[in-house]
Amino acid sequence: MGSMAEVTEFIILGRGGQGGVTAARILVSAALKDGKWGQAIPEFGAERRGAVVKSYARISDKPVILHSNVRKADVLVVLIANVLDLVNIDDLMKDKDSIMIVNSSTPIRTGYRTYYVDATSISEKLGLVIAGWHIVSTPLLGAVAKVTGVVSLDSIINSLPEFVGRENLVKLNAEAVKMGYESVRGE
Amino acid sequence: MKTAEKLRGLLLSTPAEGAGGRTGTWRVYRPVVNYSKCTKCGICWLYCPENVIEWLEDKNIKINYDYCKGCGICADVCPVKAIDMVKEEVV
Amino acid sequence: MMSMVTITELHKYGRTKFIMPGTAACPGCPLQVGMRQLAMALDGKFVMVIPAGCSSVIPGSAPYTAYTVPVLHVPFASSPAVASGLVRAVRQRNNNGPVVVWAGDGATADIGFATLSGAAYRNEDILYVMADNEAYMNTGIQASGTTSWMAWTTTSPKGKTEDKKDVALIMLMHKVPYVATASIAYPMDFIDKVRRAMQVRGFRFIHLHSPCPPGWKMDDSYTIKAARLAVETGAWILWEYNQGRLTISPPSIPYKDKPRRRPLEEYIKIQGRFSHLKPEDIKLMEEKIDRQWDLILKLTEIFK
Amino acid sequence: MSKQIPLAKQARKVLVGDHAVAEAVKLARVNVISAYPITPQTLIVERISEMIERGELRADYVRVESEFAALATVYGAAAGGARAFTATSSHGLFYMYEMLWWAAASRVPLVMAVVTRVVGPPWNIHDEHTDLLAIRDSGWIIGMAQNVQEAFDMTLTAFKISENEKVLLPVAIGLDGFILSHTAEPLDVPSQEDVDTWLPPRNSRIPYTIEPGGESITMGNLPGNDVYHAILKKYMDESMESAKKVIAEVYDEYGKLTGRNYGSLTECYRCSDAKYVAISMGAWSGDILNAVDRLRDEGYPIGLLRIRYIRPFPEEDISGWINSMKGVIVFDRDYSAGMGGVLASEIGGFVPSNVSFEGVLAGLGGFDVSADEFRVIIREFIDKVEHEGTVRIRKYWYIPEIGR
Repeated sequence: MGSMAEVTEFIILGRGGQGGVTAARILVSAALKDGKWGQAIPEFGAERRGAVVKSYARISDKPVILHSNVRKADVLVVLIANVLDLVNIDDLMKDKDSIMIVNSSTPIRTGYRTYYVDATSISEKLGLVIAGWHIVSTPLLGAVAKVTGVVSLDSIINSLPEFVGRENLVKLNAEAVKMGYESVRGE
Repeated sequence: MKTAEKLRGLLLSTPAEGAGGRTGTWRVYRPVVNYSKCTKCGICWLYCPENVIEWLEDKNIKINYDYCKGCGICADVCPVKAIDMVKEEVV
Repeated sequence: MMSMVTITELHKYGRTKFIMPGTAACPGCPLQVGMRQLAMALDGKFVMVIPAGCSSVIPGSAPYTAYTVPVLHVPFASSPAVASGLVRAVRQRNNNGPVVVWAGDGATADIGFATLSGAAYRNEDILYVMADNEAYMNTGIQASGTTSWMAWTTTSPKGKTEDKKDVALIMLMHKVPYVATASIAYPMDFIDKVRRAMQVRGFRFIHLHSPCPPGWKMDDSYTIKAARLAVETGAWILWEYNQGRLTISPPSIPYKDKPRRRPLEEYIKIQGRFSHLKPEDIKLMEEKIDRQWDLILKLTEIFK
Repeated sequence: MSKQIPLAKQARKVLVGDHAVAEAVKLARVNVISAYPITPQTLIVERISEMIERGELRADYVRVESEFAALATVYGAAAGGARAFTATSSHGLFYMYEMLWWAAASRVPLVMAVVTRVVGPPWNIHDEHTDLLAIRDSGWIIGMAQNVQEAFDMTLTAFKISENEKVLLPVAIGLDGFILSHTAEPLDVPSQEDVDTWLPPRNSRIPYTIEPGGESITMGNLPGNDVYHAILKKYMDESMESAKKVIAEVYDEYGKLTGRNYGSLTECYRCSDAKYVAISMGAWSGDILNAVDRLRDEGYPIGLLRIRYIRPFPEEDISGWINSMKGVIVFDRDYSAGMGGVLASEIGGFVPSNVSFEGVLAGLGGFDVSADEFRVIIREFIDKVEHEGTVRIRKYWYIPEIGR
């Protein structure tokens, strides 16, 4: 058992099948490469593909001892903007300094520090559309690296082979991470 | 004593005669072989449920009355009716 | 095909105690007759996994046992699964000896049916002998899936209303390499079958008919007589399926012809469990037997 | 730390709890694995199947038709001399119930992971400890991990504990469904080489092997005298007592191998100067620990006693700590109908009458309890005791408001 440490808490909001769970795990692997600790918690229920799903991640300089859900985020990552209509954002954000990173082609006003990146277009451009689903998690992870600095761009890219099977897909996703990193914008 | 040894002593059983008791006392009828009729075919030995009939080297048969329960299968299967079931006398 | 066993060959076991005398079995117990035959077939070198049933009680009291091979007594429904694990372990250690499940009809046809089916479809390297005395005899004669139609038991006081579950045919449809029926009255046939089964790897099933004097309400000495009459009246058909081929076994061959079968009454009348049967019941029973013969003979045509 | 055993070469990986358990099974070179799918256990056996298919683990995986068969199969394998493993959850564990007792009283070594889950109805796949705790009378050694690293460590050490000649009892390792089973965390995994040195292959002769042509022994026929049964139960009890020492020794060795030092049956955090102690088991202990730290900052003299093994029951540890306390608060994520929290029920009997006590039933059905909620519950308990004197609340149902 150890004592409490400063933790950055993430909520990843998306629809079932969008890769929110994997995104949280990539974040943790990247944190490890940066010499940090972390934890990726999926939220499982009866929901199937398409339902609103939350995943959580904690990144810290010390081992994470908490196992409860992340109720309120330091960083809210939104994989598809239309889920914002289905939740009360104030319920999910820790405080006024909390950050939101949304997959959107246009700026979004939320009353919080909000960033946007057109992850859908990036995945389309790279052909990262698998079984009809756009891979939006990797461009968003690039954006997370840029905006928060909690994990590094290189570590995210270096973590991809652990999660992506084929080599060409690793390359394309790495490109997606970079494009997300470069194209994320403030409100 | 080690746990493993103690367990072996109580948890495990080893083969022994009379594990179900001295079952010869269950008997009401006693199989008696009429050796003059016996053809030494071994059929009684083959079907005896209790393994109390020995089919000796010379193919004669020998009944172990300590454990024979007196079921009478041997008499029933004997092709030449060389085994009689005789009522045990009350001693 | 290997030569058939003869009683002359078995003379070498004339003084071998495959079951130690002085067991807790009822007088005239068919299970001990069958188990001795099994042991002769396997030269006494095998292990048994035994679920709850008469055979858990028969060996007598711990720390002693009448059984002379290594035995694992296990819960009622578990024996095929336990044997599956056991056989994997012993094979990993390069021991190719037989792992035998010795189970009654309740453990096989009823409570353990799922584990039986699972082990069979996985084709586990097990010999499964179902010693069928046609009821839960150990708990005091309650009807099981293989109790005969119209047979009295304590849970079918007016006679069982359902037909006997045909476990051997169900096992055949699991596409295992070896399935046979056998009878304790035909030791040479049973021993041959065990030995032939041992030539095959995978799941092998033998349904061994085992008349029980107390359970069938008959004289202790009638065990073999009843088993033999079951075959001679055609009520119990001895057959063997070995890797694609299904044949009627030699003791049953004459009874393919109905006229050569003994009258069914001879089998019925020695059993108290059928004492309530009316002539029309016996006639119906005979029709069921005829239909079973038709089915088995058709199967011999299919599995030629 | 002793320098006798060189520290193992360890790789830091990120794994979900279920995969960490599978990793431990692989490193233990288990011979026979059998299981039936049930959420949230399934990831364990899926991963083990992959390991076998890829040739990373040489073992038989037996795809059985039920959990009952799964335990029967690994039990048979263990009786045949193999090192064996199974895993299950909730309804699956209950479907094994008869075999659990048979396996334990047969005294063969065996390891099982129990990914804890609610027992229905209604259907619910989330975390609760009721399933694991319902087997506590069966003769299994029962541990419960706090995090993914510990789930791995407990699984690996379980083989060494179970196979110890002084123990010879099966070991069940609990990990919280989803909260650990599906949560990815970094953990350090020793090399196969180092594990091989520390955990040699199972000695199949201990306590006995059932095999064709082997020793003519029978396990399980009726005893001639019922007293035999009582003696065997007493032996089981002695083995449970020995297990306390063996568990301590095994973790001591393991600590020297890995550098990870756990308490034995329990761990007490900030207890030495505490006047109050919270008691818990499993993953949420981390959240309670966080609450303890914050309460300490607020001036509350509270510690946390975390139960690692509930069987054998850590009586000495519990008595040792609670006798000197002013109050004890026990958190149960489980419920024994007609009684209350299982831990509270078991521990309650050891709490002196002058020590305040509260049993909190929380997180049932898997609902999330945050560190902040723990903080509030504990603080209210302490405040109550401080204001009202000794309180004895055996059951406090903590049930948050729900939207509908």
